[in-house]
Amino acid sequence: MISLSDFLIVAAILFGIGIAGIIINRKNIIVLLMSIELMLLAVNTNFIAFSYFLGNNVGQLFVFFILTVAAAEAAIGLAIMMVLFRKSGTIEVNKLDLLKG
Amino acid sequence: MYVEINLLSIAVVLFLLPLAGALIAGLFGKQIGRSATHWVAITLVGCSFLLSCYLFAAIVLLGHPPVEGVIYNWVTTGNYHFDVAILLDHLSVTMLFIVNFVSFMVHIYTVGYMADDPGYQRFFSYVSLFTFSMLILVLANNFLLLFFGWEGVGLVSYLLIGFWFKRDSAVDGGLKAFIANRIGDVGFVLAIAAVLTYFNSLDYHTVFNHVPAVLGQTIRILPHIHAHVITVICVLLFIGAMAKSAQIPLHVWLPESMEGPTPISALIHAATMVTAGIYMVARMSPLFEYSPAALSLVLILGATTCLFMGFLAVVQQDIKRVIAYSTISQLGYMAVALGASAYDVAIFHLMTHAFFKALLFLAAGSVIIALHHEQDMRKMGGLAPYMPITYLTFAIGALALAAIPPFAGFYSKDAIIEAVHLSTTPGAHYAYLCVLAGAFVTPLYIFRALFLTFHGKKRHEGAVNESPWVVLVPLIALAIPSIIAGGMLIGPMLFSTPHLLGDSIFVLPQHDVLTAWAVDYKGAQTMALDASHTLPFWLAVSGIAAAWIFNMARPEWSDMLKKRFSWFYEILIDKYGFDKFNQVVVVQGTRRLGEFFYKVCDLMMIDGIFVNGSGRFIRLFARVGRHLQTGYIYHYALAMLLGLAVLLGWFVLGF
Amino acid sequence: MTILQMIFYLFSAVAIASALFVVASNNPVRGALSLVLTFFAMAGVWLLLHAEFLALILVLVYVGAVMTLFLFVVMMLRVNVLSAREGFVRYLPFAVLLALIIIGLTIIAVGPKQFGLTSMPAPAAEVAGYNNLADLGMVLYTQYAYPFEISAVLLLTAIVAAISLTHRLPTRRKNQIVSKQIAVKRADRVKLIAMPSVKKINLSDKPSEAGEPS
Amino acid sequence: MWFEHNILSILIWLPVLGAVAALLSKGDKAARLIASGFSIVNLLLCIPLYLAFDTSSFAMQFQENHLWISAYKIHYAIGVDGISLAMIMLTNFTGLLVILAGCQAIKVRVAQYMAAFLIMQGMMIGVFAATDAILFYVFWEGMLIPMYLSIGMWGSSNRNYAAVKFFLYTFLGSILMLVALLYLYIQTGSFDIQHFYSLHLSMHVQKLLFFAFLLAFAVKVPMWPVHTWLPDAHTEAPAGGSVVLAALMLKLGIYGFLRFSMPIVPEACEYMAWFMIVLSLIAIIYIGLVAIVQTDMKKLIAYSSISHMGFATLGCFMMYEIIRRMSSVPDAYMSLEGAVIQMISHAFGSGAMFLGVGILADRLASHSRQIKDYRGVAARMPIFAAFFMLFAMSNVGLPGTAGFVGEFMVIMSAFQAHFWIAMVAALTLILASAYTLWMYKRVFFGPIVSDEVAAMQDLNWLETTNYVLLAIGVFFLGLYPAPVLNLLHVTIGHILSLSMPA
Repeated sequence: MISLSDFLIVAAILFGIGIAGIIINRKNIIVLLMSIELMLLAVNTNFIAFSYFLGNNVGQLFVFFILTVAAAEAAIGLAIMMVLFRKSGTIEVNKLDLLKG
Repeated sequence: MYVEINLLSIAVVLFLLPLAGALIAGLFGKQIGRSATHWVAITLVGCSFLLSCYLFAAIVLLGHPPVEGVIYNWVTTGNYHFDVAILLDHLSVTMLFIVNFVSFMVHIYTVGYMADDPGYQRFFSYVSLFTFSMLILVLANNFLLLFFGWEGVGLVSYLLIGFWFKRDSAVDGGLKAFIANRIGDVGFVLAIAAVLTYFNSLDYHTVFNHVPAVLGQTIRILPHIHAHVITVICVLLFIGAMAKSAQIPLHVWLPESMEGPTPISALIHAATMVTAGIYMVARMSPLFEYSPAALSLVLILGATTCLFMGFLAVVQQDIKRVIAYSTISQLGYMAVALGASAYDVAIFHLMTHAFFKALLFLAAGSVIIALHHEQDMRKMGGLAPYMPITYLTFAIGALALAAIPPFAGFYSKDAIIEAVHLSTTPGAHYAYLCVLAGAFVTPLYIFRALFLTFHGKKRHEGAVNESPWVVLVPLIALAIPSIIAGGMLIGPMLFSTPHLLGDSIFVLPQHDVLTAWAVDYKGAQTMALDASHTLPFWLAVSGIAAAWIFNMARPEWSDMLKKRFSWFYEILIDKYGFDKFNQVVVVQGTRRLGEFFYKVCDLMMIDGIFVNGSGRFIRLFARVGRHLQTGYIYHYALAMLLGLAVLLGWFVLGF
Repeated sequence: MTILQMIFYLFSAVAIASALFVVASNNPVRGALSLVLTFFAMAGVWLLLHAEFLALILVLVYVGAVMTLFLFVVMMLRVNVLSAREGFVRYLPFAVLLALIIIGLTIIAVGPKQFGLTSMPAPAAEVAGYNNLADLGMVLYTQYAYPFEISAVLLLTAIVAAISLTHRLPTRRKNQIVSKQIAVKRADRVKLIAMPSVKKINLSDKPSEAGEPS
Repeated sequence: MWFEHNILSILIWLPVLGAVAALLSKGDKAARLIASGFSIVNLLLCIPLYLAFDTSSFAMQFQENHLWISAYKIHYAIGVDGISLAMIMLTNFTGLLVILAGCQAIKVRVAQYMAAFLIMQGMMIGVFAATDAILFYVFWEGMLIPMYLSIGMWGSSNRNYAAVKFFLYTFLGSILMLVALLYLYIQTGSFDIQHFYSLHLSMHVQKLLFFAFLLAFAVKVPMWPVHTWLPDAHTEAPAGGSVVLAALMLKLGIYGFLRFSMPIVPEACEYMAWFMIVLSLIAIIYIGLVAIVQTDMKKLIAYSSISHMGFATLGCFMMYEIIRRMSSVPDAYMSLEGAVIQMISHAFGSGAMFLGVGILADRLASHSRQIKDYRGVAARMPIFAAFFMLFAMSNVGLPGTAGFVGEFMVIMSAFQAHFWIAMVAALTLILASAYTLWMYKRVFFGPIVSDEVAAMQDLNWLETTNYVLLAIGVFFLGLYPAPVLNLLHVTIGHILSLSMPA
């Protein structure tokens, strides 16, 4: 049988890859967003795994909502990126430093 | 019962009348016009005067027992009740009579003196308000109401000295008067607090009845210094009296107060307000009697004031200042009488002094208006033929002040000298010397003023006319008691039983100088006739003679003296340096201290270091810390992830 | 190794490999496509967890809609492919280190010791006629009706926000508005100006302007 | 019955409603009328409140209690006792004055100004009425916002500095109070202030709580050395803002001492009494000296306010010493009642003086507050000079005016506590007259200094109305303070019994 920890470890690895993606990527904000999607995927996997093993479908429900929010986030994030691109002509992460103190 | 209520309500009406006058003159003066204003004010004060005559007759002459009554409850707190309540006894109705009489005269006189002043209505309002406050002071049956009146007269005095508020000197004089009085008030308030603390009441009779119970108690002033409660109370009370009655060293305001209009100088700064301190001490005689230390203080300060302020009067050139210093000196006499436990004598002198000093001021005022507000005696002279009535009345006042028999001042001043002579209070010998010397100095300065003003060459250019009747009537009305009051009242006030002042005054048997003196007293006439055998009389006469020699016969001698004793003359001109001391040490010192606290403590320390300093520190911190904010998303993400890693590590490995 | 395990490892390996490629690829289009692959693989894993509905949702909504959107955007934007690799090598060690730390710590936290089969046995098989969709629906539309509605509103908001953010100002088309043309008044079109018929030239007044034509 | 259960809420929220109405109104004139109308109605509503108040009971009256936030048992609970009632009436009175004065002086953003002050009024009434700690805290902080705005928007040149200083100072102080309230909540399981009273805390905890409260209240009073916000705030605030600050906001500190510190942590209060007495005396003397050298009229009056508030704190904390030395509780009444009366009377005198400075500044193009820019005003504005003299005298503490009563009672009590306390406190008689009258002299007396002063107009009817109202207050409180004291006796007795160390 596949144990719960197997699923969780896969999710952790995915999450770690997402983290690495965020740190490595200095150029393309889209990759950043995609890394975030990866992390969300990892989290969702955790939820589902626990839901299955604990026999409680609320975890799945949560994934449902997370997916909703993630979709909304992706839509708005991409929209913001579009605007950003129009205004500044770039989506390179290391050129976006308006919040510099 | 019926009569008592009646007397009380009369008293209430009596002090409300001047208040009504003040309100009408003050609030509606502009609307009703000048003459209506003075008619209203004079009528109301006149009615008040008539009522005080009635009360005087009822209580002093007909022997009605003293009346006390509560008008309303001012404050009740805890166990304490502070009432607005009045007391009609011999002392208060006598004072009522004096106050209202002088006030009435001054009201009339004002019509002439202030005739062309733009602040006419305001002046009447103030004077009536003053009368009201003074009546409250006199009528009070407790310390609190006494303080009300006390402060009320202080306020009006301040307002009236600064009446011509466009003149800086007048306003400064007023401010000085107020602040000097407030210094005294500190003492007075503390005394009231002490009374409340140890007697649990502020009513006179409750307090006086409980004096024996408090006798043994002490207050710890400093860790190892204890003082008797009664002494502390009396000394504090006398500090209040010192300011009001211009005793050294709080006398400095009274000469300055001469910046006010002359009627005010007569009413407030000669006849009534300045004697409030004397009245208060006399009123508190049941307390003072039990504190020899306080009596001694009163005696010594009074004697010092009496002599040394007299010296100052000799070198003044302003006619009003001469009389002002004379007033301080005479107040010193009264204080001496108080210190000698001769309270009746003090009140007696207070009364005669009120008449003749008001007379002198008003006569001087008459001269001043005749000369168009010229007050410098060097510019007067030879006025006697032009202003016969003024001259005559001034001379009467001067003779009374110089204690020449049979004028009023003779009796009262002689009584003081006699009382001090007999007194056993510590310091009485010093005081006796001082009052004797004062007996010489007093005629010297007042006759100097008389000669310089009315005799000799006329040094004023321009026509001089006698003053109008509204000015002269009060002069005459005051001249009469200045002549006769002394001889008439010395018997009833000092020696008869029952006293004119009845039971208001309390004297311990061992202090009772009057009884000792009564053995020798053989009636007013005999006293006047026997004057030629007494030292004070010859001192007075020689004082007059000296004044004549130095100012009329041989004026060059006075210049010679000035040169010979220039160091002493300088001290006198400097007024013993009190003003300089106050200016340099008190005023400047206070301001320096204030500047120091403000600039250094407030602005530099608290605001600079703590308040703005903390702001600056945060700004500095932020200036360094802002570099952490690079604006790059991955830096923020990195920080979050590091935090996540640490938290995770803590969670997993930590325990 | 049971078949299920094999399927699990297969899908997991695919997911992790493609996820690595997402992060490592220098071309965002390829990255997006490999992310799609990751999603597919993870959908498979989810199926193993009996989350049929969510697995399908993941494929349908995520792959079908969200990732398509990503691709659209990636293709619309001009991205410098070459420079995308800049700094990759420089930050790689640090990224790997941090990722490994977090992965390692998480594995310690959720490893077999805590959530192995012994401590967390697999649940019994579902009863016959179990319907994941119906099961979810029962909860979603009763107990979680409110959050459901709210998430609907949230999506709407996201749509509105996205549109309003990216919406450009209306282009300046010259439309004909007939009603305005009809309702026009004379004063709107013609302006009468009073002009003096003769203009006097005052030579002495302003000598400097005297020469100008009037 | 309806009246009894809603009157306080009406008093609190009617001004807020008025603020909304003023904001919505069209035109400045309408805003002025609406604001004046609401504040007049609010003031009139105090009359039935006063009449229906039972002075023989120390319990909270006109109580309302609704659950507000159930999770933390926070209630919307309000009620009044004698002190709160007196302060609420004072708030309404001052509110009306400020609105009327604002009608005259404020020319820009009138509606917003009126709204700010109406909201402030409502919040203050709320503070005085709240019997739930959190509700109290909400009103307490809520009041800062309109005040901050009024300084920041209608203030003079250095207003931003002053507004920020004011806000940070007072806010910083209150934070610890919130902590203390939360601690008390944890201890009692309720935010009802009455429940806090029955706690018996250890001395260590009491001291900590005392300091937490002290910081909040001392800043408000303000006590030395946390007083430096007040001169700046006063100077920069518009006249109305200064009046509210002086007349009401400072009193919140004293109110807090009476409502929180003393009944909740009595032992700590007794332990710290000398510390507080010394601070109060420093305020009286040090600040009095500082006031003398001020060149700015408003700063001078501000410093004088601090000095006068020193009397109130002195009155509060002297009671322990009095009880110890006189060994009888009724003696302490005078001290506490003196403090409360001082709070109330100070509102009239200093409020009127701040209004006066506003009146003067309005008449000068530069809006100067410097003393040296005025001289000889009395010649041009005799009515104003007369009124101002009255209020100056109240500030000096002349018998017969409001300022005397509290000062007198506190000095009387001070002697019972200790000779030297009374001695030092009584020095204020000199200092107060020195700074007040010296300023009066330099502003009003002497020859006219400039053409601008020569062109000054005397009070108009609105200003006269304001001043007549204040003068009535000053005389009433000075000559017949008994009605106000009657409100206080039982309440003070209750506070006294709560504040007695076990």
